[in-house]
Amino acid sequence: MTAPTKELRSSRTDGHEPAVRLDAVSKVYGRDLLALDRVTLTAGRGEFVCLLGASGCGKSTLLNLVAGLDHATAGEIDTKGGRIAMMFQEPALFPWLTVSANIELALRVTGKGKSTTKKERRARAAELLEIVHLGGFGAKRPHELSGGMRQRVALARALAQEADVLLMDEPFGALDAMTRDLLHDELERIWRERELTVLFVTHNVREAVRLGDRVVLLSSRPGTVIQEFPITLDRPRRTDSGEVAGLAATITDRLRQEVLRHAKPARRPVATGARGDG
Amino acid sequence: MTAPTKELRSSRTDGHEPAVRLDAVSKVYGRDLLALDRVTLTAGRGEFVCLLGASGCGKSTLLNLVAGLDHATAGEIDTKGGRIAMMFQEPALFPWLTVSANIELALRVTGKGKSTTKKERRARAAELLEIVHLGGFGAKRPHELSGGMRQRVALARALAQEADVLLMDEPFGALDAMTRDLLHDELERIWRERELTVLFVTHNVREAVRLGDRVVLLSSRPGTVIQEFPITLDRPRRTDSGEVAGLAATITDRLRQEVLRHAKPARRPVATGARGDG
Amino acid sequence: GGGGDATTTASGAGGGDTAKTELRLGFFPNITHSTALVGVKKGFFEKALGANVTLKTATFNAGPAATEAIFSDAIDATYIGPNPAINAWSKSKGQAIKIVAGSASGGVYLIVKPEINSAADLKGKKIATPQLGNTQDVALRFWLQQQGLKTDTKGGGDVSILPQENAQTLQTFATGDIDGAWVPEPFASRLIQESKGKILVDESELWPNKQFVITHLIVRQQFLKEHPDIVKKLIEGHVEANAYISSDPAGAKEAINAELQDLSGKPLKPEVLDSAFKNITFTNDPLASTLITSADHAQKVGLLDPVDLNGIYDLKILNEVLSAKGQQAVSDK
Amino acid sequence: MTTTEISQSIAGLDALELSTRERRGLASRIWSRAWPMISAIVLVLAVWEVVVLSGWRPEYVLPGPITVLGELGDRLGDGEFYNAVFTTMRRAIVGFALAVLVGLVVGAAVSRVRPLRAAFGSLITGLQTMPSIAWFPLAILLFKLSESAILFVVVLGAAPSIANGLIAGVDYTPPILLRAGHILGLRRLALYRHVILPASLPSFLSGLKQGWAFAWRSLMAGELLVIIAHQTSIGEQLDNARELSDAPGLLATMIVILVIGIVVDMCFGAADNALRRRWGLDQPVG
Amino acid sequence: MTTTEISQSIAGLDALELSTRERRGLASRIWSRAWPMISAIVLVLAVWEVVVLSGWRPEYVLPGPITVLGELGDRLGDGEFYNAVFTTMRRAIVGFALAVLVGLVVGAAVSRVRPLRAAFGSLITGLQTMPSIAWFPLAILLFKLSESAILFVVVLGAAPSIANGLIAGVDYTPPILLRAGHILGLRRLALYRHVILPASLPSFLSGLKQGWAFAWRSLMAGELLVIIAHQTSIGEQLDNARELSDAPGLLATMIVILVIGIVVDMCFGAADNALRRRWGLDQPVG
Ligand SMILES: Nc1ncnc2c1ncn2[C@@H]1O[C@H](COP(=O)(O)OP(=O)(O)OP(=O)(O)O)[C@@H](O)[C@H]1O
Ligand SMILES: Nc1ncnc2c1ncn2[C@@H]1O[C@H](COP(=O)(O)OP(=O)(O)OP(=O)(O)O)[C@@H](O)[C@H]1O
Ligand SMILES: [Mg+2]
Ligand SMILES: [Mg+2]
Repeated sequence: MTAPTKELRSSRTDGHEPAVRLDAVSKVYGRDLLALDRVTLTAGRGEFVCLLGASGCGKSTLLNLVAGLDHATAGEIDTKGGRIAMMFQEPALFPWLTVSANIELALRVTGKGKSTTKKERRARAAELLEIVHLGGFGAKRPHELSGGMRQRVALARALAQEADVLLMDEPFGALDAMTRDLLHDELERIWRERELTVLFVTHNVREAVRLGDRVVLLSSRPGTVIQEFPITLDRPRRTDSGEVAGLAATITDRLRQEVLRHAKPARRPVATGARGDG
Repeated sequence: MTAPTKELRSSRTDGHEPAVRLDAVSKVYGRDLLALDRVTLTAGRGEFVCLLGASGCGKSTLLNLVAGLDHATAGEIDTKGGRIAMMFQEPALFPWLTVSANIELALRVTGKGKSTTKKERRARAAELLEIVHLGGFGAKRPHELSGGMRQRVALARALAQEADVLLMDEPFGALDAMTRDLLHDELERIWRERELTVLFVTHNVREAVRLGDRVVLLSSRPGTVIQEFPITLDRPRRTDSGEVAGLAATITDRLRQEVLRHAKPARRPVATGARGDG
Repeated sequence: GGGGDATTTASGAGGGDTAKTELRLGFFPNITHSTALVGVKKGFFEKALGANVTLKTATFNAGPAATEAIFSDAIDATYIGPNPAINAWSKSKGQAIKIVAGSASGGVYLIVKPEINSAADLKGKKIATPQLGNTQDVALRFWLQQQGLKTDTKGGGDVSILPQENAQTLQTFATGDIDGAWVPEPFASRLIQESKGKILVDESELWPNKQFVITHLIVRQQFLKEHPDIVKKLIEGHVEANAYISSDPAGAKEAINAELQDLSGKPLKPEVLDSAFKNITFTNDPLASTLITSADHAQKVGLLDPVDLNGIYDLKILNEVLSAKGQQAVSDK
Repeated sequence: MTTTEISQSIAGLDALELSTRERRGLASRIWSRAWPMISAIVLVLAVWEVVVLSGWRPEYVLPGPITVLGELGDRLGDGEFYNAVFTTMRRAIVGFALAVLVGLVVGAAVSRVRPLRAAFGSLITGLQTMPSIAWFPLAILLFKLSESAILFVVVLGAAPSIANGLIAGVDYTPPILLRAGHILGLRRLALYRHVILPASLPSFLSGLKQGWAFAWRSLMAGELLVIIAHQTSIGEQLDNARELSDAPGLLATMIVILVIGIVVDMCFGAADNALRRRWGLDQPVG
Repeated sequence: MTTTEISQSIAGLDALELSTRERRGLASRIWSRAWPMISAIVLVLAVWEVVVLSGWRPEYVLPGPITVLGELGDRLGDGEFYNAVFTTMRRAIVGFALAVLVGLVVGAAVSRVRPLRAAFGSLITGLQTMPSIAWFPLAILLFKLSESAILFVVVLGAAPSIANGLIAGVDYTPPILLRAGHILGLRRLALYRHVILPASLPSFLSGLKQGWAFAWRSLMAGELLVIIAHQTSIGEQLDNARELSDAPGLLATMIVILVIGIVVDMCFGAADNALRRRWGLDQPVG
C-alpha cells in the first residue's frame, strides 16, 4: 500500500534503468520465416508497456524470446529486471492439478514461497482466486472451467509467482467487458504495489491505452517496431472514458494504415502480400 | 450472389420456421453445478443470433448442447436447420495434418465434398485460406501458426463444412481489430450467400451488434436468457459507426447491471456470491 | 486322424503299402540318442524304409515337446527317455504310444566334489537332478533313502535335491553352488573333465546286469495299427544302426559328431565324446524290468501316482526282426 | 421458482437419482461390467466343449472344460496351491517394484540427459528383446542359487519396458506445459517431478502394464532357475504340468495365470480410469 | 536494408549455414550420435575385461570380451550365421506383421465397443502375461511341427501388446479433437481413421516397440518348438549354447540379439522423431 506516486511510476524509460531490453532482435523460424526483424525495445523498471500488432506479427514470439523460452536468431536480449512470470496465449494449466494446486505450485516454487507451509499456500491461492473472481473454484480441475475462467486461473498463477517482470499474452482475450474491467483494476493495483514491469500483448487498443504507460505498435510480418505512443493520461483511467477512446482511435488509425500497407491488393490476392516469408 | 433481400434476412424468427430451438434446457455438470437454467431460445432459418454473457455463464455449454456434443440434463433441443458446423473456443485443429489438410478433411467428409477429387479439395482449401487471409500457409502445421492464425484456420475449416447451421464460440477473440473487421465482412457475405443460421458467441458487444440480427443476453451462472435485443440497423453496418456504438452502449449497460446484480458484495467477498453452484 | 499341413501329407491316409508314405521320426541331438543319430547319418533308416516311405525327422530339445508332438499327431515315432514315455502312457490311459524297442542303457552317474567320499558325506549338501520326478531324480532319491538319508520334493531333508537343467548344473557345479549332481552323459563326463568332479555312484552298479534303460523308441499307437509294416522297417533300421555302433565304435562316434554338428552347430569335444560313449551301452533290449522297477521306485518316493504299465511294450515286431537276424528275443517283463 | 429453488430442486432430484444410482451401483453397475465377461467366458467354454465333443482330438490331448475345471477345483481345495500363488505373487510384486524403481531412474536419466540417451537409449529396447533364459547364467554367477537370482531376471525383463514407457511419456509431453513449468521456475528434478512425470503418467502407466507382463513372463521362466526349499510356485507348476504331459494340469495353470493377469489388469484399469476422470478425458463426444 | 533485403540476406545466410550444416551432417552429426554409444561400448568392454582379469570366475564360466568377440568373429565369417539371422529375422518380421494386424483389429474393436471391452479388455493383459511355453502344446496341436506353429506363438506374444498400445492411445485422445471430428461429420470407422488412429499414433508406436520385444522373445522360445531341418536360427543357437554350457557362444549370441534389438529400436526411434517433429513436440523449452 506504500505505492510510489503516480508521476514517478508512469514515466518513460529515459531516466530509469531498463528492466527488459531488446536490441535489434530478429527471429527466423525454420528456414526462412522471418517472424521478427531487428526489433529494438526497452521497458523501464516498473513500466507498463503494451504491444499491439496484427495477428501473426510476432508478438508471442517476442514474449517467448524475452522469457528465454526460445533463442533469438540475431540481436541481444537483456532481462536484468529480475524474475520473470508469463501468461501464455493459452491457459497452459496443468490438467492433473486442481485449480488451487496449479496456483499453489507456483507459490511453492517461487522466491519466498519456499519457506511457506502448505496451509499458507492454500490460503494464498484462495486469495488469488478471489482476486480473479473465482473464489470457490479451487477444488475444480481445469477441464471443468470455461475458457475465460481458465484464463483467469492462469492470471492468478502468474500473479502467484511474485515476479518482477510480468509478460502477458492477450490475458483478457476471452473475458467479457465487465470482468475485464474489474481485472484491469486489479492488475493496475498489483502493478503499482509490486512495482512490476509489464509487457502486455493485446488486440484491444482501448485496453492498451487504459493500462499502458506506453503503447508499442508492431508491423505485420516480419514484426518490427513502427511507432511508440507514450500514454500520459492520468490514472486511474476508465476504458469507456472519452480520453481513452480518443487516443485509442488515433492508434487504431495508425494501425489500420499499417495493416492496409501490407494488405495492399485488397481481399483475394492479399495472400501473396501477406506471405512475406520468402 | 443471389442473396435474398436484406429485409427478409434480418427479420426476427416469428414468421420463419425455426432452425434451432431450445426449450427450457438445463444443464447440470457433475452433481450440482447448474450451468444452464431453463434456457429457451429459438433461431430462425437464416438468422444471425449473437449470444452475450459473462465469463462462465454457460455459452459454450449451450453451443455444445446444440451441436449434440453433450446431453442436456432437462429440456428439449431441436435442430431441424440441417447440418451443423462449429468453431470451438479453442482452434481444435488436428496437429498431425497440415493447415490445408485440416481443411481438406472437412471438405472431404461433408456433403458434396464426397464426390470431389483431391485436387479440387486442395484448390478449395486454398480459396478458403485466402478468405481468412492465410493464403500461402497451407503447407504449415498448426503448431507453426500464431494463436490468431490458428483461429482463422478453424474458421476456414468450419466454412469448409458448408453446413446450414454455424455455431461459433468467440471466433474472433484472438484477432486484431483490422483482421476482425475484414473477417466480419467475409462472414456476413457468406452468411448471406449460403442463408446460414448462425449462433455466435462473443464478448465484444460491438461485434454482436455489427453482425447479429438479434443479440441474446445470458445471465451469469446459472445461465439463463435475460433479454433479447433485435438489431434492426441497416446492413452493411460498420463496427465503428455511431449507431452500432450507441446500441452497444445500451446493451453493455444492461449487461453491466446483470453482472453487478450477481457480483453484489464488491471485490473480495465476491466469491461467495459468484459461486452459485450450490 | 489326418495330417493337415505340408510336412504330414500322406500319413494316416490308410494302409496302402504301394502309396508313397511318410514316417516322421523324432529324436534329440544328444549322445544318448546315438542310435538315431547314426541311423540317420549313415542312412540305415532310409535304406530299411525303402523307396516308398519318406523319412522326415524332427529334433526336440526335451521330452515334453516330443510327447506333445506325438499326442498332436505331428510325428509318428520318436526316441525318448523312460519318464516321458511313462507319462505319455499314463496320461493317455494307454492309448497314445507303445514302446517298440530299446536303444541305450547306462551312462548315469552321481558326480560330486572331490572332498565327498561317501553317502554319509552328502548330509547337508546340495545335489542337482535334471527334473523333478524324472528317472535320475527318482534314482537319486531312492538311493539316498536306502542310504538312510531323508529327502523331500521341495529341496528339504538331509540332502537338498535341486532339480535344474543339466546346462545349469554344469555352471552351478563349476561355481561351487552345488555339491554334486545325478546326471546322464555327456554331462557326467563334462562335470568330471571341466570341473574336477568325481564319480561317487555309477547307477548301473545299482541294477541287475548293470543295465537300465535310458533311451528307447516309441511309436504312436494309431500309426502302429495302420502301418505295422513301416514300423517294422523302422525297427530294422534301428537294429542295423545299433549293430553298426557295436561293430564300429570309431565310425559311429564320427557319425554322431557329424550329425550333432549338423543339428546344433557344435560337435562334442572328442574327450567328452569318448568318455561318454564308453559309458553308454546301445542295446535293442528295452530293459523292461528296469522301467517297471523305476516306476515302482517313483511311487515309493512319492513322485508318481500308481500307474499300470501293463501293455506299454509292444515288442512283437522287434522280436520278429531279431529272430530274422538270428538274435535272441527280448522280454517285456 | 427462483434460481436457488431450481438448483435446490435439482440437487434434490440429483440426490434421489444418486441414491438409486448407488443402489444400482451395488447390483446393476457390477452387473453391467460383469455380464459381457460372463457371456464371454460362457461362450469360450461352450466352443471349447463343442470342439472336445467333436472328438477332434482325444481327451488326453485336449481335455474338456469339465475335466480342467475339476482339476482346477481340486487345486483350489489344496493348501499347496495357495502357497504357490503366494510365493509367485510375492516374487512378482517384489521384482516388479524393483523394476519400477530401476525403470524410473533409468528412464528419467536417459530421457533427459542427451549423451546418455545417445549411448543407452536404444540399448533399452535391445535389453528388452533379450530372452530371460539368456540371463540365467549371469543371474547365477551374481546371485548364486538364491531368490535374488530370480528377481534379477524379473527386473531385467521388466525394467526396460517401464523405462521405455516413461521415455515415451517424456517425449510426448506437450511443450506448452514444459514451458509453463519452466516459467514457474521449475528446473531439472523439480521440472521432472512437477511437470514431466505427471504429464507422462498415462504413457508411464501403460509402460507399467507392459512391464508387469514382462515381469510375469520372466518370472515364469525364472522360477525354474532356482527351486527353493518348501516353496512351490506357479512357474514350477506350469513346467511340471508340461513335463508330465499333464494337459488338464497345464490348462488349469494357464487359467490361474490368466485370472491373475486379468485381476492385475483390472487394478491398472482402475488407476487408468481415475486418471482419465481427473484429467477430464472422459467427456462425452456425441 | 528493406524488409525484403533483410529476408533475402537471412535466406542467404541460412543457405550458407545450411550447407555447412549438411556438410557437418555427414560427419559430425553421425559422430555426435555415435560417440556416446562408442564410449558406452568401450566402457562396458573395459569393465568386463577387468572383472575377468580379476579372476573372479574361471574363464569357461565367464569368458573375457576377447574370447567372446573372437567367437563372434568366427561366426561372422561363417555362412551358417547369416542363414540363422536371416531365418530368425524373416520369422520375426512375418510374425510381427501378423501381430500388428491382429493387434490393430482387436485393439480397435475392444477400444470402441463397450461390451467387447468389458468382456475382453482385461483378457488382453491376461494373455500378455501368459508365458510362451504354455502355448506350445496348443501351437503343435493346431499347426503341427511347422513354421506356422512358431508364428502362432509369436503372434500370441506380440498382439496383446500392440492392442494395448492402441487402446491406451484411444483412451487418451484429447476429447476436443474427438469433438472436432464429430462435428466434421466423422463417425465410427471414419472417426477412427481420421482422428483416433492418428491421435493415438504415439502410444501405438510405443505399443509397437513393446510388441516387437514380445514378438522377439516369444520367437526365441518358439524357435525351440520346431527345429526345421537345416534351418538354424538364433533361438536355436542361443539354446544350444546354453545346453552345451558354451559361455562364449552364449555371450556372442546375446551380442547378436542386442545388436538386432538396437537396430530395430533405431528404426522405431527414427519414426518417433519424425512424428514428434511433425506434431511440433520438439520445440525448445528454455
Ligand atoms: N514454432 C513456430 N514454428 C514456425 N513458425 C512459427 C512458430 N511460431 C510462430 N511462427 C510464425 O511466426 C509468426 C509470428 O507468430 P506469433 O505467434 O509470434 O504471432 P502473434 O503476433 O502472437 O500473433 P497472434 O496475435 O495471432 O497471436 C507467424 O507467422 C507464425 O506463423
Ligand atoms: N466439463 C465440465 N465439467 C464441469 N463443469 C463444467 C464443464 N464445462 C463447463 N463447466 C462449468 O459450467 C459453467 C459454464 O461453462 P461454459 O464453458 O459454458 O462458460 P462460457 O459461458 O463459455 O464461459 P467463457 O466465456 O469463459 O468461455 C462454468 O461454471 C464451468 O465451470
Ligand atoms: Mg500470439
Ligand atoms: Mg466458453
